[in-house]
Amino acid sequence: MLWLVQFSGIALLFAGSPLLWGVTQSVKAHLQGRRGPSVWQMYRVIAKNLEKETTAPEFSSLIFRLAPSVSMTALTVVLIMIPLSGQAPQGWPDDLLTVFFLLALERFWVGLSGLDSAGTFGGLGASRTSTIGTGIEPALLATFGVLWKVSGATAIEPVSASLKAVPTGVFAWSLAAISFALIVLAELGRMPVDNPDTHLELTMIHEATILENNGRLLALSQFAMTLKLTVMTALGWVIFGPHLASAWANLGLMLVELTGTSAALGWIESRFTKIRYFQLPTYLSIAAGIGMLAFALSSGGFNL
Amino acid sequence: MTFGLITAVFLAALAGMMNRKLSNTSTLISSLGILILGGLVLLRGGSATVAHGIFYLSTLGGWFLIVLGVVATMSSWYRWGYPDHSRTTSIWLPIFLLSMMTVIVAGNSWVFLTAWETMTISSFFLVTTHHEKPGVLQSGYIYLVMSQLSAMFILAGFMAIGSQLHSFDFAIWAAHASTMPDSYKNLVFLLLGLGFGIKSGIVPFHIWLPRAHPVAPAPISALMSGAMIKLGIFGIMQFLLIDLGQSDRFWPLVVLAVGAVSALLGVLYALMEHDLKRLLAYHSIENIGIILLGVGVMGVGIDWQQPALTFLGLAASLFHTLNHAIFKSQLFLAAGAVEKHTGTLDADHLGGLIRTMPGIAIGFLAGSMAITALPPFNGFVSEWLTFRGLLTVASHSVFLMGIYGLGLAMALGLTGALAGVCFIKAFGTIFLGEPRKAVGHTTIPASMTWPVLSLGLLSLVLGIFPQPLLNLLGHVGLQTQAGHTDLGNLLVSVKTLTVAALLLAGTAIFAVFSRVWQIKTVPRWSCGRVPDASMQFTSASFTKAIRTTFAFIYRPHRKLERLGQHAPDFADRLLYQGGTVPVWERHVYKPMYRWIWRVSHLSTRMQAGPIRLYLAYLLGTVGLMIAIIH
Amino acid sequence: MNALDLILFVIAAVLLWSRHMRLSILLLAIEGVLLSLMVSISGQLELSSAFVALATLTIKAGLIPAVLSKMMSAFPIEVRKDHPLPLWAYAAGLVVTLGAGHIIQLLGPSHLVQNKFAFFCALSSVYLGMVMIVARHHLLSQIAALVSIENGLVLLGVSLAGSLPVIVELGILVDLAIAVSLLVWMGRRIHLAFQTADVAVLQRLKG
Amino acid sequence: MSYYWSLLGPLALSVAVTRTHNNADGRWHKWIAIWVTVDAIAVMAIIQHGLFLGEWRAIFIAITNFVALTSAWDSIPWLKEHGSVNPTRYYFLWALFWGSLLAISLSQNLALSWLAMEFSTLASAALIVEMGDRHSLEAAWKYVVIASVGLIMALIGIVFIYASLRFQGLLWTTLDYSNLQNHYQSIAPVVRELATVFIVSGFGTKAGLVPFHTWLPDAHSEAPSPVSGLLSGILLGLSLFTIARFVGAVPVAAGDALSGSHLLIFFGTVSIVIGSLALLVQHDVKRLLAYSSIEQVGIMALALGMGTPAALTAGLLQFVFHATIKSSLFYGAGHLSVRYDTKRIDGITDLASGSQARSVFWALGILALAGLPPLGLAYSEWLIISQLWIQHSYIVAFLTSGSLTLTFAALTHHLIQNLWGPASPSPRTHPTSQQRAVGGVV
Repeated sequence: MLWLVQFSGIALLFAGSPLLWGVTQSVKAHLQGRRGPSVWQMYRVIAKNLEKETTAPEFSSLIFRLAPSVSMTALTVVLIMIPLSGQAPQGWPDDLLTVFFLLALERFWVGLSGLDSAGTFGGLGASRTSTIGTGIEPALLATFGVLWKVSGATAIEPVSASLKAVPTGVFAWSLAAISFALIVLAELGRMPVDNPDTHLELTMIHEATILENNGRLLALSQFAMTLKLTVMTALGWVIFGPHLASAWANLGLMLVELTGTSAALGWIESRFTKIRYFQLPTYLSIAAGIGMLAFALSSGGFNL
Repeated sequence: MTFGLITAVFLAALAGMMNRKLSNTSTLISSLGILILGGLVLLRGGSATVAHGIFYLSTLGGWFLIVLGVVATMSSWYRWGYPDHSRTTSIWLPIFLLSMMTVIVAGNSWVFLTAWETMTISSFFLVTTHHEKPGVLQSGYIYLVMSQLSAMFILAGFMAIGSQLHSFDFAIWAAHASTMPDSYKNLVFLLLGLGFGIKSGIVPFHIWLPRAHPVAPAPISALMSGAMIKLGIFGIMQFLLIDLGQSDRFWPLVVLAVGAVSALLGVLYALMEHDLKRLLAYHSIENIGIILLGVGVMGVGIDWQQPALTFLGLAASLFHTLNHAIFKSQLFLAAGAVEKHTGTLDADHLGGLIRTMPGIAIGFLAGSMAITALPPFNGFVSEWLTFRGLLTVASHSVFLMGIYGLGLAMALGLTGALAGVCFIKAFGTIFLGEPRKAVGHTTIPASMTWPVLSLGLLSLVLGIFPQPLLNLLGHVGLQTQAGHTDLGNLLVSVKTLTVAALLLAGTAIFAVFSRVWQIKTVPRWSCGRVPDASMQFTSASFTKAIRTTFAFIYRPHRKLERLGQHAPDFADRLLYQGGTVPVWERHVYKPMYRWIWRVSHLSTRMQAGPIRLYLAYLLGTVGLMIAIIH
Repeated sequence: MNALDLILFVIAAVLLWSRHMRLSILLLAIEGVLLSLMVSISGQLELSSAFVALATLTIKAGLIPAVLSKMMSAFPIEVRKDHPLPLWAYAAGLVVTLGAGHIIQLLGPSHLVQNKFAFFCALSSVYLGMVMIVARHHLLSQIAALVSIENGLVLLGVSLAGSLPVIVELGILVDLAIAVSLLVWMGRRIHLAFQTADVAVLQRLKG
Repeated sequence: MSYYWSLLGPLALSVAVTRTHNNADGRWHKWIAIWVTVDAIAVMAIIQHGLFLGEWRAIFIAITNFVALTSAWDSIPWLKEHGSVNPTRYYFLWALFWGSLLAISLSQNLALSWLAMEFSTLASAALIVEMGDRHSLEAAWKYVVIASVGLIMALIGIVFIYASLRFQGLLWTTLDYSNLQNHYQSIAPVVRELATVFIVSGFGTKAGLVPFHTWLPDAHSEAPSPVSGLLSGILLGLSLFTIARFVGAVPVAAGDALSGSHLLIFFGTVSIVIGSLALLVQHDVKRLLAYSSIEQVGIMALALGMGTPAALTAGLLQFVFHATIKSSLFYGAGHLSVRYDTKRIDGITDLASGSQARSVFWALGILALAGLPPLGLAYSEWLIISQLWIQHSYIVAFLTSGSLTLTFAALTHHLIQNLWGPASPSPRTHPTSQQRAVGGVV
């Protein structure tokens, strides 16, 4: 039973991730007083790119050509690992730290492909992406620490119920969730860390790494971008979200949550401005600090 | 049997020392001998004294013999093609190998120290193989002095144990050292910890490492970084954790802190390097830090009397030791190939080598991914274990101690991320893109490429199937004789095989889907200008953001000079100089060095010349002594 | 007996003070004569002690002053005189004389010292010789100081033990003779090489 | 008693040398070396029994003869390099020096030890003067004066001891070590303490313990190299062991601050520290070796001061290793300084590119001195440090270990300079010793 839920969840989320992207974009457009593209726009863009001829810049090697596949794969594996119904089937590789390392794998290859394109922008994007990554990873660990403290295991599990048993659990829960949300924004390259719609060379971060991609490579990169949005939000909801009794209900709830998050993201995107690149360490260390505080609170006591 | 094998290794190495032509073959043979010996000891388990206590074989030693054997075998193989037929290497390399083996199998402190010092001096001569190059002698000298410092601390620590137990036999130490009083254990911990720590290159005693490793020929660097510095870890684990048993709880925390600091600072300094071998040397410091984090977890486990945690720390550190030996020697060998291929190791001059030396490039990529702990390579498994250990420590303790544990895990996370940046930089600027300067391209023989690739394959295999090897670790003799039970489920949650299969399959599917073989090459985009190599990001520009973020550590300085007739407004030429301040060297070692010289000068003031003064010393001293008598 | 000790002590003090080499050599010769007298009357008159006394007379009153004065006559007039004794040397002389008293006090309970006055004179002569060797600049003064210390030592031996074993006494004598000859030979070469007889110039080797 | 036959060799040699004619070709030098070798072997045959039993005297004689024979062989090339030295006088004094060293080794009597030591001073000082330049004159003067004053100190102590014991009626055997040991209780404790102070500082002057060492760097560096080898390798150790024999025979009450062992440990530690510190800034290669001798003697003094059987064995080992290593290094330094025409360390460079045997010899010697296993000295030093730990002398142990590290650093610093240092632009910028001598006279 759990297997079926898990597989259908994976299929749904994989297929629907461009749609979630579309939701964000159209909410954003609405809030900004534009009509904006349709929610299916991302599918069209990807389909269009799939038909185009694929080229690669001179001096680039196999690394450049493989990178979109690797990042796509890494994100798909992460998606597979998340117990979407809040409970993993027996023997499922639902390991938290592996997720952590898979995200690093994705970032590593994106960085390499940026440098492999032998242009200025690729290197710029690679540098910025990986630098932000150095802030994300420790901050992410703080949140993972809370999870670990509560469940005592390495598996991805919902924490809300267990945290309630701790006196300061509510605070711990909310702080950890906030920290995680801040990190997700950074990881996804959304406002206020990066503007996904920009094409201005001086400010772009993620866009710069895929500047030289086109055709099928671009299609994969774009799909990976939407998949990452889905994966990270799903991870957050599994860990911190509410948990229902039935697996199918949980999956349904997840779909609702994801849609809601996408809409909220659109709202955030239109309310906040991008902060300066060199301010990012501050942003990320605030996230990490909140996470550590959450960890301290999750033990429920202050005795040394 | 084991004694015969040890003798055979000795004879093979000595034969290599005698004859220059034989050297390659016999080094390879003795390396294989070490590997076999390690396997035998490890499979048999337990500990035994050989040859009337001259040698003492323990399972832990067996593991380190394997570490040494793997690196030595690959380096010896690599040497077949490596164009360095100097006499120095052929004489000292066998001695170096032999001494490292003897350190591991030594049965008492005299044998150990002899081997340890022989290891130092032989590696010193190997490091200074190219003494005619500028800076090599200075590096070698710093290495030599730091090593001697380490040896003296170890000597003192050994004497401390020996004087307490009235024996210098390791077998007796293993049996009785845990009964020493706690105050004495503290002293031993301090002395031996410093001694072994200096040799393994912990911060702040690391300064010799980025100097000595890069100047040595590549096979030597691989051996030093892959095997030699691990012997410090061997010492810490054998004497401080296993032999001493439970000690003051303070010490594991110190080990953890030292590990975290070394890991972080090591990688931070590595980021600022654009010389490939120096970069790799700094990464050795980083990885020693990671190993020490595992060791610290083990120490905490011993003190908490938690066999499961003890074993987790043990497995993490030992497995990372082996892994680091594999991928670091692989990277150093690849760096040697790059040097032979292009004649330089400066990342600012290189680029696009993946097209001229694809084999080495793939090997380097595998090594980079392994050292960055990316699945499905072996570094991933051992860092996973370390993380697990740290988070277990963190989640089993309250408030401050918990925060400490989490902080360590976060430091490790930051280290991993920074290592990622560093290897994107290293691989990206050296092997990818367009060459930044025109450099020559000498062809690399296959015997240099294959060891690198085999090590890469080994990384991959160990990353996918770590369980059999980890099971062998169950034999390591710990005083808390549990842990065996926990072995089975140690890795149960990280399904390495599943993840690896998914990753490989997924990548293959998407690669086929994107039809990578059909992709056409076109000029790159540079806002309409004619692109050239100087537009690419360099090593320095890639890490600029990190340099500014961690400015409080780097203390970067820059100088911009405008040259020309109308310099302030319309400069003909700009002169830019920038760099970071070597903090330890400037604020610790330089003053210390100067201070010692000053004291030395001062001490010779005593010998001022006039004979009447000398007589006054003599008579004054005697008079003083008589005045004391009553 | 005590009078002899006192005279020897006074001679040691005058030797310390004396700037004139000729006077110093004369004082040494007198010391030699007195010492041989002392040796011959201290113990039972045996063949051996008579022999020692004779040897002392030959070496200390004859050979050494002769060699020293020969050396001195090789020097030009202006280098036959030492610097005046520095002020601190007087103080040091006083202190060491008191120091000898300290030792007598120390040794009091051991009943080693039978004749305190003789012991005091002997030890003080040794000490004054030591002050002299530190305070004096001239090559000859240093040699003279060495001889004077040695003389004081013989006095010490006599005052404490009556006499040392003959073989030891003779050994010391022969040794002193050779040492003085060697030093004189070296002193002449030093004068030749450095054009001075001041030991303060021997300062090239340092550090 | 048969040990005294070993004195025959030097005596015969000294007589024989006076019979030689000082002809220009030094063919007879070789015969002297052969004579010393034959004598050493013959003496070895006489004393072998004692050697097997580990008797100190036998060991001292054996090692003295061994270093003497190497010194004799080294004198041949050395005399060839230094034509200005009168061979007859040189060999005469050399034989006396050898004889006095043997006499110190043999002596069973405190007073005789004293006499032999005094004669060794005179013979070796005369040998230093043989070098004939201003430096050697200065060194010899300081050596004789300081050593004589020191030995007079020792004599004061001996007089005290004798005066306390003369009532035993042992006549001149009163001062035999065995008699001292048997009767020491009849010496008042305060006299024992006083005598110990005098004798330790007196013989300590000859042994080169800081602060009585001041003559040592000068004398050892200015002496003819074959003699430096004997001075440094043998004489220092023998003086120290004479102290040890006395201290062993006449112990001071355990609680006293100035007991022999305390003094030895104290001065030993100071010597180690000062000796190792001074190594770093040395410019003269033979001075470097001399300071290293001070340091090594300090370590020996520690061993003898502790006085446990293990420590004494370690001290003896240290003496034997130091004698062989240091003497050969002094010989080597002599030839190197002639070859490079300078005694400055920074002038003796780039050895590695020259003769391999020479560079290997030099490197091995310096590394052995620096305490690198498996080259001898390391083990005796470790043994001594282990004894320090067992005796809980932690401060001394730490000071010693630290100084050993410093010694290692300093010696290897100079070694690297020697082996691979930049070849000095003009090797003849430093005046040779002969030029200096001429300059001095002019």
